[in-house]
Amino acid sequence: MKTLSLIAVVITGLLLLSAVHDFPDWADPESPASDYRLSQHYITQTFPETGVPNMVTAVLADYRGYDTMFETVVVFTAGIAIIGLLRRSPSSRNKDKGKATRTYKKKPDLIVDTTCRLLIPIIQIFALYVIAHGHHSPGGGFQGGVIFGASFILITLTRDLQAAQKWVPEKRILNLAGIGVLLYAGFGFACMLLGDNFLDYAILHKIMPATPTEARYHSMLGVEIGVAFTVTAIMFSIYSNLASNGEMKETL
Amino acid sequence: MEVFDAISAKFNYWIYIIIMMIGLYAMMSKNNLVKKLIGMSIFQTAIILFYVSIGVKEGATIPILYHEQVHPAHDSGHHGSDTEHAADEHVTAHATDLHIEPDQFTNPLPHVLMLTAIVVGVATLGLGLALTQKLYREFGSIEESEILESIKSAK
Amino acid sequence: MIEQSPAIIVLAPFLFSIIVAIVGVKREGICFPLVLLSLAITVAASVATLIQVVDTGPIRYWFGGWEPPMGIELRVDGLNALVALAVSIVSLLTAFYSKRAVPAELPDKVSQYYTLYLLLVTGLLGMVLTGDAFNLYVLIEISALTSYALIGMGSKRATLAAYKYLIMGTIGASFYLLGVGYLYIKTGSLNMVDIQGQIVANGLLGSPAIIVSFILIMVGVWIKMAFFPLHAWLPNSYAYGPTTTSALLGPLVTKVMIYVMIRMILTVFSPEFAFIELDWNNIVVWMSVVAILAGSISALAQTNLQKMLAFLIIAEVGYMVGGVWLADDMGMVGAIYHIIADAFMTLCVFLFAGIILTKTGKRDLSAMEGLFKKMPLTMVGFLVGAFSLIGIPPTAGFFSKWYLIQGGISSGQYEYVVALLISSLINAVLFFRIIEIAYFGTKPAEGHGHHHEEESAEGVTEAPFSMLFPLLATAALLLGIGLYNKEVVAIITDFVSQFNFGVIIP
Amino acid sequence: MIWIFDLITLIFLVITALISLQVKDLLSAAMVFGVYSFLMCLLWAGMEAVDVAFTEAAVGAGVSAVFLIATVLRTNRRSSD
Repeated sequence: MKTLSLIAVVITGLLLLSAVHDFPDWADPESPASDYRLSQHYITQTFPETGVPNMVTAVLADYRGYDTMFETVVVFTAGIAIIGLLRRSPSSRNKDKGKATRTYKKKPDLIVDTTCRLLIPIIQIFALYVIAHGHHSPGGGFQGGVIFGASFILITLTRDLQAAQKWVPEKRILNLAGIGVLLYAGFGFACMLLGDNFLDYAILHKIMPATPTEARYHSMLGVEIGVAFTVTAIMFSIYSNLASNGEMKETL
Repeated sequence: MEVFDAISAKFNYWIYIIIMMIGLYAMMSKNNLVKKLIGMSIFQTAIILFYVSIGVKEGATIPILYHEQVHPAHDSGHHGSDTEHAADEHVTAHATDLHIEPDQFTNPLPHVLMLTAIVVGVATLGLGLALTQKLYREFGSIEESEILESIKSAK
Repeated sequence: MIEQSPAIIVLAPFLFSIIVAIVGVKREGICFPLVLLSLAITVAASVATLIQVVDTGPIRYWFGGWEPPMGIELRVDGLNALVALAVSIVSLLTAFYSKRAVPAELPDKVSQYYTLYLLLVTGLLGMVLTGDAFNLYVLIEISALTSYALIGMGSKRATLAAYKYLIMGTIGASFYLLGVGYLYIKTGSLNMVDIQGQIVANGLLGSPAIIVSFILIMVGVWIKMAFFPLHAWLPNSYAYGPTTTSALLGPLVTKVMIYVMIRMILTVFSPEFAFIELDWNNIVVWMSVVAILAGSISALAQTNLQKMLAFLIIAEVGYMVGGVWLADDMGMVGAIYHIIADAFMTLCVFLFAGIILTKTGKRDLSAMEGLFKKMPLTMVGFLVGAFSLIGIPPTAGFFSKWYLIQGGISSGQYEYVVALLISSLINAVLFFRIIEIAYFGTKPAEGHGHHHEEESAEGVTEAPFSMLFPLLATAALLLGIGLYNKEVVAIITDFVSQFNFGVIIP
Repeated sequence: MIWIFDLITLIFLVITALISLQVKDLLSAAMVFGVYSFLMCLLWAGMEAVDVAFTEAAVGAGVSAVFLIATVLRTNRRSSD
């Protein structure tokens, strides 16, 4: 098996290498990818068309918004899939010959506890800043959502899962995640109901007190918040399922 | 110096291939299920590295407009007091005489694509780890050969 | 609303999957009606789209109102519309079947299962309709992630199969992504039609990067469709997963990947490049011959019904890959027609296998003893599916093979024709063996077969309506597609005739 | 960007990738994988892909590594290869 995979890997590697000399030089401004009208359009027209200075956010949430909606769905899918695969009620555990019956964590160490008490609000505020400021600086719904989810993971690590579940109860996780995706899709369907194509935010100026360009700007903020909801909930859900082996009872 | 240039012009592409092959080999030949997943992540990040390398442009900066381009100096003083509507007129009015040089900024498209690819990568990794835990729960091992053996002996 | 129909095809199952996820946790009973409703909307939208395409030609739907290549578009032509209709009908029929099977097999996971089910359908339909190469990758991953989970929720063996599928599937999808990257570095575009335009405009047809990209995309797609040497993940995944999963994945995933291959060859790379510039037709057709024979012979060796059917899928994939690479318009028509026919015949036999497994609790062929008396209607449905797989007229399978053989003859690839005939013969042996067991019992020579059959099939009665209806509907559709093959082929020919397959290889 | 920095990071990437795949203790492998992701993040930040780098820092070096560690502690820490 090892030699076979080595042969396959070497063949693939040589195949890939054989095309490298055909590539444009690294960082060449004249390369087709940089020179083609697609990239030029994104760079020069994003701000006039959408009012968003961060081109990545604009392309992500507007020009290729359909892709990003499915990117959110990928996260959602992974969350549901992991719940479907791993989740089980703790009572079924007794059959597993009672191994690893760990007791709950003792009261956490004073230094760790205090540090986290101080850190977690800052992390969460930073996450909100990343979500809200994604139009002007690097960041956006996804990054902010991961950071927000990480703050709950930190609570779980320092205290235990019960402490974190006070903020995000297990019953609510799927609701939160679903609401995030629905919020994203809702912007799309609203555009459809108003008579334009799916995700064509400009038409929303009819129901928003805004011009078409502003409608695009604000709708993008809306969908980013939707992404953040989903990612926050699912990241925490994946971690708590993996760390508690699907029982949602005790963690590591 | 010419040889040197020829190497430095493409070495990014070479090293991405090396990293990718390391990952691919681990995915195919490792026996441990977690190791396979680490290999998978390395494989995927190597592809992301390739895409990001496509977007690099000599002498260009990050794809976010400068503050001065978005808010020209002459009206930055009373910008805050603008009403919503006037603000938009201001944006469109000044967008027409906005000069954005395409050479000034990196190509944003590969970045957008790779954000999606990173998300897909972490979703796949999470799902793979969940399957690993389920296998451990059912077979008591995370070594592929041991699992196959216990399937064989169960027959 | 009619101009929104292409988007509705994808969005209806998507929207309902989220609703099922939120609402279904508390009320499991509501999942099934919601799934049916959403898939019924999808079927209606697919029909509307197909009619529109036949009447007025290809439809383009711009998401966000951005003109391609800036935005993402759905581009629906005759090929898409037909495959999308087939996918939506198959998923609707499987949903009917799932009514009893899912609560029985996965008692406390109903809402998660149905959410993943609808997301898988969303992914597949999105793949069929999209006109953007990168968007296709995202949707491949959605359908892949859902199918890993849908398989992994099954028995112990299924978990391992799902893990292997995850590794193989990720390699395949990543190769596809890498291929798109190679296209992007040379053309700077992601829209399929626009990539083709750039390749032609910049004279890139012979460029090494484009050739490597073609190889990467083809290998990636072949892994995902289980083309012969790359098929290792398929048999166990389809044999040990929940029965609803097999009945959904078996007919759809491989066929949609074949659609992707056809779309890549015709729309992105152009047949001139794939068939004339590269001239690898002979190699690939020989590979498909090996795939057909290997799949059929391995199927012959199986005693597990689901596993046997899984190997038949591998043989069928060989038919279609070979048909496409005959580089002949007749072969292409046959391959496309076979995608649709094969989706329904695979559905038919997998539904049958699911019914047998739920009713008898056994996966062995011996479970079928005396079933003609016990469940006559089920067997009628199965017979139609089996005849179609063998290729007996007037079922759809006969006509698709007819076109494939014609393509093989007119392009001079006789080895393909021979492999096709041998494989049909093996299918006949396989299915007549099942029919024999079901009619006479395993040991017809012993004389007291009747007594034996009473024992083993005890308590087995006719399948419940929710399982029987999809089976019989599929059987009826197989006959219908067969009898109205002229109409279906007219749409396909209309699509294929816009491409130039150039010289016929002597 | 400074190409020396680029080259050194790339070489370290290859080294960390090899270490995380060769080390027999899975917990160390997960940690080294985190280092690998962080180096990748640095590299992308140097290539002006700030959004991608940000995401990789949050996802690759942060959440992925935590997921891996959670699984390793829930299953088996030793690896045969």
